[in-house]
Amino acid sequence: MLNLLGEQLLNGIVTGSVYAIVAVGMTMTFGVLRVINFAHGEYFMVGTFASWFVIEKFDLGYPQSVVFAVALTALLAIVVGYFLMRKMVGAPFENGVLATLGVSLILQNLAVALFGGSYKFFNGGYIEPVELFGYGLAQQRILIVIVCVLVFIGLDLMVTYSRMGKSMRAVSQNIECCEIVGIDVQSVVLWTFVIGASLAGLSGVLTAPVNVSVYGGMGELITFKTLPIIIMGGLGNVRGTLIAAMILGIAESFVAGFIGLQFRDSVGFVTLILMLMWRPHGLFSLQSRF
Amino acid sequence: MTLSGMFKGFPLKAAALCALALTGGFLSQAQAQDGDIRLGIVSPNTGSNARYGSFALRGAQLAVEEINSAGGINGKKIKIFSGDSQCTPVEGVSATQRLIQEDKVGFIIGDICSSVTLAMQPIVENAKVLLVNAASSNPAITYKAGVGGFKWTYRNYPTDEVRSLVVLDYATKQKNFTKFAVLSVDSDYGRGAINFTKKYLERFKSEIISEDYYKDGEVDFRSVLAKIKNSGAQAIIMYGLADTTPIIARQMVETGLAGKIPLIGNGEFNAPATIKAAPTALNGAIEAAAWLPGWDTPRSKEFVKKFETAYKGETPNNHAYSHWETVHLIAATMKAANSTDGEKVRDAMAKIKFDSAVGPITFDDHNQALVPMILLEIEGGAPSIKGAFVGSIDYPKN
Amino acid sequence: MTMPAILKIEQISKSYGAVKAVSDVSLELQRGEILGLIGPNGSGKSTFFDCVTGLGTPDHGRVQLDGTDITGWPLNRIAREGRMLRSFQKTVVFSALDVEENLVIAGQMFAFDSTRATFGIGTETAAIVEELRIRARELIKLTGLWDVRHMPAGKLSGGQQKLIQFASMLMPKPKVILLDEPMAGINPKLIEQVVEAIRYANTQLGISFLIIEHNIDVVTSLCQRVIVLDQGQMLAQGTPQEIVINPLVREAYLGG
Amino acid sequence: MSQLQETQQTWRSGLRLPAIILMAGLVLFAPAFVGSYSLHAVVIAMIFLLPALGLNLLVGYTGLLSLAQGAFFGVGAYASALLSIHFNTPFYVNVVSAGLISGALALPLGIPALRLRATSFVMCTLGFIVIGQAISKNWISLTRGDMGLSSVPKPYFALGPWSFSVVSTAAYYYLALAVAGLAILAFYLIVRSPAGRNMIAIRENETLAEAVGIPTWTYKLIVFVLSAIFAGVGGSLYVHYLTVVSPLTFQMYYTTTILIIVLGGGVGTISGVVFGSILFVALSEFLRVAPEIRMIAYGICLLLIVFKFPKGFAPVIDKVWSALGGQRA
Repeated sequence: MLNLLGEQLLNGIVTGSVYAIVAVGMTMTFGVLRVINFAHGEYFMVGTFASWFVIEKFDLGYPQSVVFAVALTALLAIVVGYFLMRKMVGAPFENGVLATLGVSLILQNLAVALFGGSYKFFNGGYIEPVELFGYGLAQQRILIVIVCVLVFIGLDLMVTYSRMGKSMRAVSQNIECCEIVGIDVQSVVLWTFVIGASLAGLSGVLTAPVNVSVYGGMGELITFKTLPIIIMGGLGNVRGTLIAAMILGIAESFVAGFIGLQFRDSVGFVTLILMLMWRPHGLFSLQSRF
Repeated sequence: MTLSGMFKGFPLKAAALCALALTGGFLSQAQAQDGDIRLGIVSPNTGSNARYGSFALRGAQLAVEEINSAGGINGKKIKIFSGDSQCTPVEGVSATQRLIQEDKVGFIIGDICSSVTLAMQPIVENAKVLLVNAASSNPAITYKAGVGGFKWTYRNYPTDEVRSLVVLDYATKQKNFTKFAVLSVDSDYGRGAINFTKKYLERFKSEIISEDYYKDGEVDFRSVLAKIKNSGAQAIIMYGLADTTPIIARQMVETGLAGKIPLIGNGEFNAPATIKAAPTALNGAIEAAAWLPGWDTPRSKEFVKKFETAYKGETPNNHAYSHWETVHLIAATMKAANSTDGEKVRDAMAKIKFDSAVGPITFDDHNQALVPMILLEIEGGAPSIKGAFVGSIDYPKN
Repeated sequence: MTMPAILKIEQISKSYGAVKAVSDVSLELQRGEILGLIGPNGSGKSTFFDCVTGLGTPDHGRVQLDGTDITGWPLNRIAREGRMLRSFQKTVVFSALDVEENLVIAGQMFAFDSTRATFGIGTETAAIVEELRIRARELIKLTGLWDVRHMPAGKLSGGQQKLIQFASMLMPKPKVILLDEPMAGINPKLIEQVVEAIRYANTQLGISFLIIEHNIDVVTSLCQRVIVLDQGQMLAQGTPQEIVINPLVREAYLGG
Repeated sequence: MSQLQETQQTWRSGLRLPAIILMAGLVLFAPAFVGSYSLHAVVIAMIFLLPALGLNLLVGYTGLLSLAQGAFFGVGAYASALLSIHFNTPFYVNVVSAGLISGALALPLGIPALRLRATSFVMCTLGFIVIGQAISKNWISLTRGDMGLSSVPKPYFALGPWSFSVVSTAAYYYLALAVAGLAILAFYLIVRSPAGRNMIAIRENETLAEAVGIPTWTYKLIVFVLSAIFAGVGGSLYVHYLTVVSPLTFQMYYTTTILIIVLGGGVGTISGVVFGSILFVALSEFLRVAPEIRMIAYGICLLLIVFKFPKGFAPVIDKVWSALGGQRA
């Protein structure tokens, strides 16, 4: 029993790491733009597809495909960010919902139209199992956890020390003031969005080897998982997101392991509704934003 | 905006749009009224089961080409109309209605996904269109057919009841398994097969320890596999989706189940790509399938060769086979009836005796074909055939 | 013998976190009075207004309107049941609707006895709406908006919007009106028009006013009495003439 | 008014009566000369019109963006299917119950949700879809899970000894037409009532609406429930037409389609929504656009609405229409 508990905890941490890398991008975008990006999961999908494509068609190695995938996602994010997201500064909240929903539909179905709707088989990555605390685990999963830790350390350093990071923090606190003190809000929004989307792409290609299947609709699932996390973490709160992602990952793992696999997907949204009813500002105080 | 302005211009605009739609309506009706035999195929062409649909369509297409190039049926050529069900009942019903109403098909080969076929049955019954199932295996389909009610539904495919029985029989008698964990897909097919397994558990003195159903699109099975590992189960009964099998197999390797607890059931365990994904997990897997490329009869081998020639060397799967064979079955029935009239073909099918690649096919009074189920075990990275079984079905008394 | 005050506010306090925006402010608005409320920026005037009108809830204190305790009532209930209306510092109108519709809406909740009744469609409903429309036209004439009555309110100038807002508040025949800087940002020509309108409402319709205003000339000409707030506390009160020469007030304004 | 405009006006009003008669004729006798598949497309459009009207009440009149419309559509579909399967109730019982059940569910969901502000409210309504999906998938004994409910009876009417079923597409067309007509009438009466004006006030400025005595929260709750009733009735119509319902009814697809109809057609109008349902549902269904292409087109539409045509496409068509008609004549 204890054995199983430990294993589920480990599974939960791995799942939580993936959620965390995806969710942090969405929460950062919300922080600076006050827009819930319904297309966020699509960048996860694009990353996975890009990596799958170059591995299948050009026989590239997995590490090269990671670089390509993240670069392509970033490029796409620059285009979307420049033409759409940037223009949503100060726009009514509904516009953000509709526009990102539109982007999501376009990207998702473009992938289906280009590559067909069926599942693709992802070859690549480090799928050999290793023993860790007596539990079997693919090397790739360990990589995911390590990358997750690095991403969060990196973000924390950036937000605290870099000029860009400071601007991001400023914009997330008060847009009007930033314009007065000469921060280019639009460019901060653009780059925050690009960073966030690229992280989603990165986590897509990181999880592809263990998730195996690649298909157009995979992004929507990810977006839906991310929403409860960013609410729980407190919208715009980076550290809160990490903790919330871990909580959800572990909770899902326990539900799948002890109650039934079929109930796993409900965990997130039951949490979401409870959170909204009980603590709409998330589990953590607003002061710790960024 | 004033409230009274709301209806302004409404009649004109709406009239214009209606006129537009209606013009289109006339156009669509003006489609050719040629003498072709119109055959509809409802299958998942998009969505997570699109691979099945692609095999099915290509199998049927191959058969149609063979028949047409041999002169057709009484001089008439067969023309295929395809409808995408996305493996969902709602889309499937829409597609079926479209095939019947717009494409005016007289015959339909039903969906691979049982849930869709079940939903299609009342529609073809109303429209008096012959539905021949080539790949959906839920027994309820033919419970309700023939003397069970739906006169226009036939099935040329073994049912899950036979499948569950065959798998359980082999696993308990040959492998001495008594404790099973269930990990099936959440659908009429997955849940249906498990219900029949439960029906026979007592006969084979075995038990199900845990029961989990996964959703279409699920990718993380580690938690449930960890649970199964700790549960003392000797095998995992899986009636699953072909696309998910490699994911599960890989995660079985990760969690240390591979080589210890085999998969038994159905889910294209024998597909080369699946075995390649995780050979250690699939060795020892037991599967009951309607057909597999290695089936050693001349007609079967001929089909594989033709399919590979036609489609760049790709090996067909059982859906390709069953659709190919079903088109031939329909053609043969038309010849036997010496007619392409739906009602005559329907009645002739009840009496047909057709030589298929897996043996002679006849239909029982529930319009269910008596076709064998092939049992295989993966040994050393390749499927090895253990036999073919024709199970008889105990129809529930209405 | 004096009549009891129409609006009696007792020791209202409100803080945001550690900041005390309003502390222990009490005042009484007499029937038929126009009372001015002045103070430097950030002195808590608007917060005080919000607490009194139900847009915010005071931390403690009591508000009595015409003998009824309305503390903690939401804004809409104070307006509907208490007939005490307020304006906003930043002028707001229903921008997409024309002037007449703006006024009709403002009168609706007072003309129908319940929310359910507003879903009515019969001749009775139509008659009530028609009455509202007639009254709206009267007020439009009164405020000099007749020529623009079918223009979308959002398209009009700031001053005209102020007038719309003011006319809207007269629709339900209120007992008390609280105005938050009615003269801010409107041109001097219109100021006279607004002052006239307020005076008319006060004398002819018997409405009592509590007015926040920076324009000291307006305060002097309109108000019988003035209260000065500074840093959330009441600093002084008296006639306008007394307030203008009060050294404490001068210091607060200059020092603030 | 200039001479030109004057003639145009008379030209228009001269054509209005014939146009109404023409349209009424087309609508009434459509099954006689429209291909059965086009008829199918129009039926689907009329079904989608119902939840769209409900959403219009929310987003167009009250200014609340909700994604839950698809959820209530699904609830209505399931409610109606379960009633007719288990109790074999006639259609009019199903359709009314479906509306009422959706409305009854919307009440407890709306009370906490409407206390939230814009962002959280939208998220919460999205949550309703996901919860609907989870329940329909996992409450197997009631909903049969992913297998869905099939063989839902076609609508039948019974009055004493006399009863008949609506089976053919043409018959269903008239049924849908009747329900859609009643819904339009109901919608019209709601928005024309003083309450409709109060809703617009809430959309325009919620604080000001409060200040003139409108209990905004109560109205929002009522509208939320009303919109759910519209959606539930639509769901009922849908399930009896298609005869199947599965958890996929709770997919984003339905919500997105409803959003597109309302926003693309023109929020806050009736004709816009009617037009939107024909344009986005009937035409796309009937042109048989591949699903992914259709969804891409929907996505582009959403972006165009946000960035180019905030009032939807109806005004654009209006312009084209008047360019084609009036001035050139």
